[in-house]
Amino acid sequence: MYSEKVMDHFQNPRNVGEIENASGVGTVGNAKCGDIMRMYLDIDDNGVIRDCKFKTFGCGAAVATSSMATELVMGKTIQQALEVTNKAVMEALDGLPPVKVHCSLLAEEAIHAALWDYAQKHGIKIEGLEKPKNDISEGEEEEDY
Amino acid sequence: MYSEKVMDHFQNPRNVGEIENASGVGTVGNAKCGDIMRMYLDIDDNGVIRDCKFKTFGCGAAVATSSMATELVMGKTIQQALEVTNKAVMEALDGLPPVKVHCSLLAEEAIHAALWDYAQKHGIKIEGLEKPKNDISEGEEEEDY
Amino acid sequence: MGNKVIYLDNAATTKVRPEVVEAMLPFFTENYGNASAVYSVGAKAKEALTTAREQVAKVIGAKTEEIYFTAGGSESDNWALKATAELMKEKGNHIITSKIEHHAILHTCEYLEKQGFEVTYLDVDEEGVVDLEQLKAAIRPTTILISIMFANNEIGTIEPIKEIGAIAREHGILFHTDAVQAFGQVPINVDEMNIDMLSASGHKLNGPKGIGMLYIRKGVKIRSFVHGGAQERKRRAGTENIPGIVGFGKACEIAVNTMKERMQKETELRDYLMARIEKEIPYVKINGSRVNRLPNNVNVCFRFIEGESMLIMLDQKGICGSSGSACTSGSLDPSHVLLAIGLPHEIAHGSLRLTLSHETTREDINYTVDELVKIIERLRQMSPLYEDFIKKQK
Amino acid sequence: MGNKVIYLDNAATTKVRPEVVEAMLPFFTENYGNASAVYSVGAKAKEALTTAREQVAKVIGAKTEEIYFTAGGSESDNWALKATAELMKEKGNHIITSKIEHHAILHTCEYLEKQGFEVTYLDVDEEGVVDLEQLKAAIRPTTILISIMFANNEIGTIEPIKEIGAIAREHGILFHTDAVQAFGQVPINVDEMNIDMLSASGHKLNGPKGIGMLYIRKGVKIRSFVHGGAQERKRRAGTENIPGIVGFGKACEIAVNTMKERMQKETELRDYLMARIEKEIPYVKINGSRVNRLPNNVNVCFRFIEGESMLIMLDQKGICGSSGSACTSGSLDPSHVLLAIGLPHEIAHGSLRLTLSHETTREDINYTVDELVKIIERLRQMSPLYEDFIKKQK
Ligand SMILES: Cc1ncc(COP(=O)(O)O)c(C=O)c1O
Ligand SMILES: Cc1ncc(COP(=O)(O)O)c(C=O)c1O
Repeated sequence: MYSEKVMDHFQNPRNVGEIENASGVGTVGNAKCGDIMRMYLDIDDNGVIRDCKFKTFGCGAAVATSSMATELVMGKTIQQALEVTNKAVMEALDGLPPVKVHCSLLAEEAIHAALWDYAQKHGIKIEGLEKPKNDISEGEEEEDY
Repeated sequence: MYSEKVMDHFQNPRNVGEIENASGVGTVGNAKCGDIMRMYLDIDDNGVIRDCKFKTFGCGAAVATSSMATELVMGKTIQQALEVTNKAVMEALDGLPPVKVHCSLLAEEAIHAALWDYAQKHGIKIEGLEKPKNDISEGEEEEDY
Repeated sequence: MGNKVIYLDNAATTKVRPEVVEAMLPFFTENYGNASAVYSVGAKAKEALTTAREQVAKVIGAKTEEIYFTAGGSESDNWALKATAELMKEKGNHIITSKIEHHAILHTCEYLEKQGFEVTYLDVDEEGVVDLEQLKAAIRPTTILISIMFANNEIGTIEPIKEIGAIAREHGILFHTDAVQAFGQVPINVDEMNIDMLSASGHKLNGPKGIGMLYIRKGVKIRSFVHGGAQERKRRAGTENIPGIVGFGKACEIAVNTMKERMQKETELRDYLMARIEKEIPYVKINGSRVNRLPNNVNVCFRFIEGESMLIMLDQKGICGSSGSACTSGSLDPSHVLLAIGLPHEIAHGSLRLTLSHETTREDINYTVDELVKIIERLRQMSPLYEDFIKKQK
Repeated sequence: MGNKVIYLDNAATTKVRPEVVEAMLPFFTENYGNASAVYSVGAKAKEALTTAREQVAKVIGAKTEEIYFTAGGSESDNWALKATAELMKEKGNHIITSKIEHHAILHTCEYLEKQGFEVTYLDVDEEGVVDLEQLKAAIRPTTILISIMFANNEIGTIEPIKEIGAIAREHGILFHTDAVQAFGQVPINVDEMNIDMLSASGHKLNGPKGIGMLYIRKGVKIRSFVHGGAQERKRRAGTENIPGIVGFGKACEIAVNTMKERMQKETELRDYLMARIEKEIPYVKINGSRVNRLPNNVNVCFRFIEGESMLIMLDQKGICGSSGSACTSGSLDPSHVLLAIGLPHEIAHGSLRLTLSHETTREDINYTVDELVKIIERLRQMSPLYEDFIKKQK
C-alpha cells in the first residue's frame, strides 16, 4: 500500500513534538474526518525556519506527510517554505496511494497555517500566503456505482 | 440418477423386437417430446398374453419401463394386464426420478393402446379400457422461478 | 518480532481449515464433472452437492431443499432483498432494517429506495441492540420485509432475533436475517426463531471464499436473482461451484461438531482480552454488548488516536486486526455502526476490532496486549488531541 | 471397457489444470487475508488480485481496470443485461439478442420483458449464424443494447462479432457478447471488435468453477448488480474470492500461451472425429458451421434415436458427452438452439455434443467412434422410428 519512504517516515517520524513559545503554530484538518495536523515553527529574525515540530492524529500517510513536511521546511526561508507544495511532499515520499493524496494537501496547509499564525503574531503580511481553510477535502471524489 | 433395476433393464432390455402379425399393436408418445413406445401383443384364444415385444425411442427410463412392462404383462390375462399400472412398473423398477415418472405412464398407456388395437381388430369391448390418448404428459410441472 | 503472524481479523475472513481444503481437492482435477450431467463423472459431483447441502442445512435446523448456494453473503443479501421487493411489490413498498447492517444490506436498501421502495432504518441503543418497540411502531400495512442482522460484524452484538421473528410472524411479514457473522458461531434455529430467509458466507467459518447460501423457507416464493440454467432447483443459475460447495459443507460440519467447545474457549479468551485492555490502557471504551456478543469479537475505541496508524503498527508486530469493517476500510470513513451506537466521530476513528479464531491462544492475546500498550502510548505521544486533553487536565 | 474416462464434455465444464490448483493452494491456508485489509497478510492477496487481473485482461486485449470479477458466466450475463437496461431506460427499452443464446441471456431477457423491455430475438441460419441484415433492420431509435454470443455452446458456431460490433458502434448502441465458450479458445480483441461488455467464466478454460468476469469498457457506466462493500472499484460487492481469482488468472495465462497450438491440435482432431462419424454412421447430420467453428466442438444428430439413452450407453463405455446444453439436460426438452437452426423435434432429440480438450488424443477419438458405431446401431434396432423408416424404404 505505502512506499518504503512513507513507511520509514511513519515508523520513525522526524521532528515529532512541541516547540515551547513557537513563532507560529498551525492546526488543520478535523477529528471528524480523522486527520488533524499541528505544525510548530521556530523562525529566526532573518525569516529562516530554525526548528519545526509536528503532532498528528491520523493515518499512516498523515503521519508520514507531516514528518516529511517538517524535513522539507527545516532551515528554509519563509518564502522557500511556501514553495513546499503537497506535490513536493508526495514526491519526496515516492508517492502516495490516490485515496491518501489529501494527507499531503493537509501537510501543505499545516505549514501555511503555522506561517499565517506567525504573520498574525508579528503583524506582517507574507506575499502569496492566504488565510488557510479550516478543512481540507480532496474535491475529486471517486465515482460511485 | 437411476436405480440398479432401471439400469439393468436399460442395458439388457427384455423382449425387444417386433411380433409379425401381432394380435394387437399400440404406439404412444410422440417424437416431439422425445418418447415413442410401441408394444406388440400376441394374445391366445383364452385371452392370455402369450408373447409381448416392444420398441422404444426415448431416454433410459423410457426403455427400462417398456422392458419392465413387457415382463409384467407376459403370461397375464387381458384383465390382469389392465391392472399393470404405471405405479406397478415404477415399483418393479425400484422407483424413477421425479422427472421420469411420465415414462411409466407411457408404458401403461402403451399396453392399453395395444389392447385397444386388439379389441378393435376383434370387434370386442374390454371392460375398463378406454381409447388411449395419443399423447401423455405429466400435468404437474415443476414450479418455475 | 518473529515471523509468526497473529491473525485477529477472523470477522473479515478466515483461514481455510486443512480438512476443508482436503475435501475440496478431488473436485478440481478428478470429480470435476458437471453435477447436472448424465454421466457418472458428474454423479460424484451431484452426490457431493447433496451431502454439502445437508451439512449446511444442519447448522440452522433447515431442510436441505431450503438451502440455495450462492457466491457469498453479499449475493445472498442482494437476492433476499431485491427478490422480496419484486415479489411483494403489489402488497406494499415498505422495508424495515437497522442502521447497523452490513453494506450489502444498506446499499441494497438504498438501491431499492431509488426504485420507489421506502425503508425504515431502526436505531440501536448504545450496545447496538435494535429497539423492539421501535420495530413494532415502524410496521405499516405496506411493510413487506423485516431484515435485521443476526450479529453485527463490527461490534459483535447479537440481536434479539427470536423476538424479532415472533413480531414478524405475528404481523405476517417476511423476516430475513443476515447471519453471515453468526452462522456456525452461535446456535441458530430457523424454525424456533421464525426466520424466513437467512444469508451465510463460507469464508467466515474457515470455509472457502466465493461461496455462500441463502436459506429460503419452503413456501416463500421469491424468484431468481441470477437467471439462466436450471441449477439450484431453477432458482440460482450458474454451473455449481462444486469445490466451493464441498468446502463450505465440510466447514459447516466441523463448525457444528466443535461449536460448543469453540464458544467456550473463545468467550474466555475474549473476556480476558477485554479485561486486560481495560485494566492496562486508559481512556478506552469497549463497544457492543458485554452479554449478547459473538464469542470471538472484541471492539474497543482508544481515544485520541486514529485506527489505521494503529493497524500498521500492529502489523509491524505481526498482529492483524481491523478498524471498522474490512469492507469499508478502503474509504476509512468512520464506521456507520460506531456512529449509530452514539460515538462521536473522533472516537469512532480510534476503533480496533480484534476477532479470534479456534486457533488463537492465550499467548497470542498476551503478546497482543503487551504490544498494544506500547503502540497506544506512542501514538498518543504524537497526537495533538492528546496534547490538548492533557493540557486541559492540568 | 477399462477404468479410463474419456471426457468429451469440455463445453460443459473442464478439469482444472494442476498448475492452476497449485497456484490457488497458498491462498486457502497461508495468504488467506482480506485483499482490502491494511496488514501484510492481506497485501499478498491484493498483489495476487492485480496479477490475475492482468492475466485475464490479456486474453481479450483489455485494460486491467476494465475487468470485474464475478461468480461466473451467468452472473456476468445477468449483470450486463440488467444493469444496461437500468442505465439506459431513459433512452429506450429495446434489446436485440439471438434465438441461440445461452439461458443466462434468454431467461434474463424474458425477465426484462416482464419489466417492460422489448426484446428482438434474431433468427439464425441453418449453420447458426446471426443474419447481419436482419440485425440492421431490427435496430430502432429505442435500441439500447445488442447482446450476441461470441460462440455457441451447443453447436460451436462462431458469430461474426467484429461485424456486429461495427454495426453497434455505427448506431451508437452498446454491444455485449457472451464469450463464455470462446474466451481463451480463440483470439478475441475487444477494441478491434468494438465490444463494450464481455462475459467469461473460469471453469470453461481449465480454471476453477464459481469465478468469472465481466469486461466493461472504460466509460460504460453500468452500475452494480451485487450491492454492498467497495470491492472491484465499488462495482461488485463481496469479499474477493482470491483462490478462485488466482486460479482463473493462471488458467488465462496458460490459455494465452498455448492457444495457437491448442487450436491447431483440437481442430485437427475435431475434423477427424466428424469425418469418421460421417463416413461410418448413416443418417447423421453435423450441426453448426464447418468453417467458423470452435476448435473443440463436434455436434451431430443421429436420426431415429434419442440423446439420453445414447449418453448412458457412452457413459458405460467410459465416454462423457452431452446432448444439448448441460444446463438444460434436467428438462431434456429438445435444445432451443437445434430448433433454431431448423431441425425438426425428433431429430433434435438425437443430438450428441462431444467437446475436446488439450488432453484429448487420437486414440480417445478412435475408441469413441468405435463404440459410438455400435451404440447407434443398437439403439436403432430398438427404435420404432427406425423400424418405420426401414419399412418405408422397402
Ligand atoms: C455460452 C454460455 N454462457 C453462459 C454460461 C454460464 O456460465 P456459468 O455456468 O459459469 O455461470 C455458459 C455455460 O454454462 C455458456 O456456455
Ligand atoms: C454481516 C455481514 N454481511 C454480509 C457480508 C458479506 O459477505 P461476503 O463478503 O462473503 O459477500 C459480511 C462480510 O463481509 C458481513 O460481515
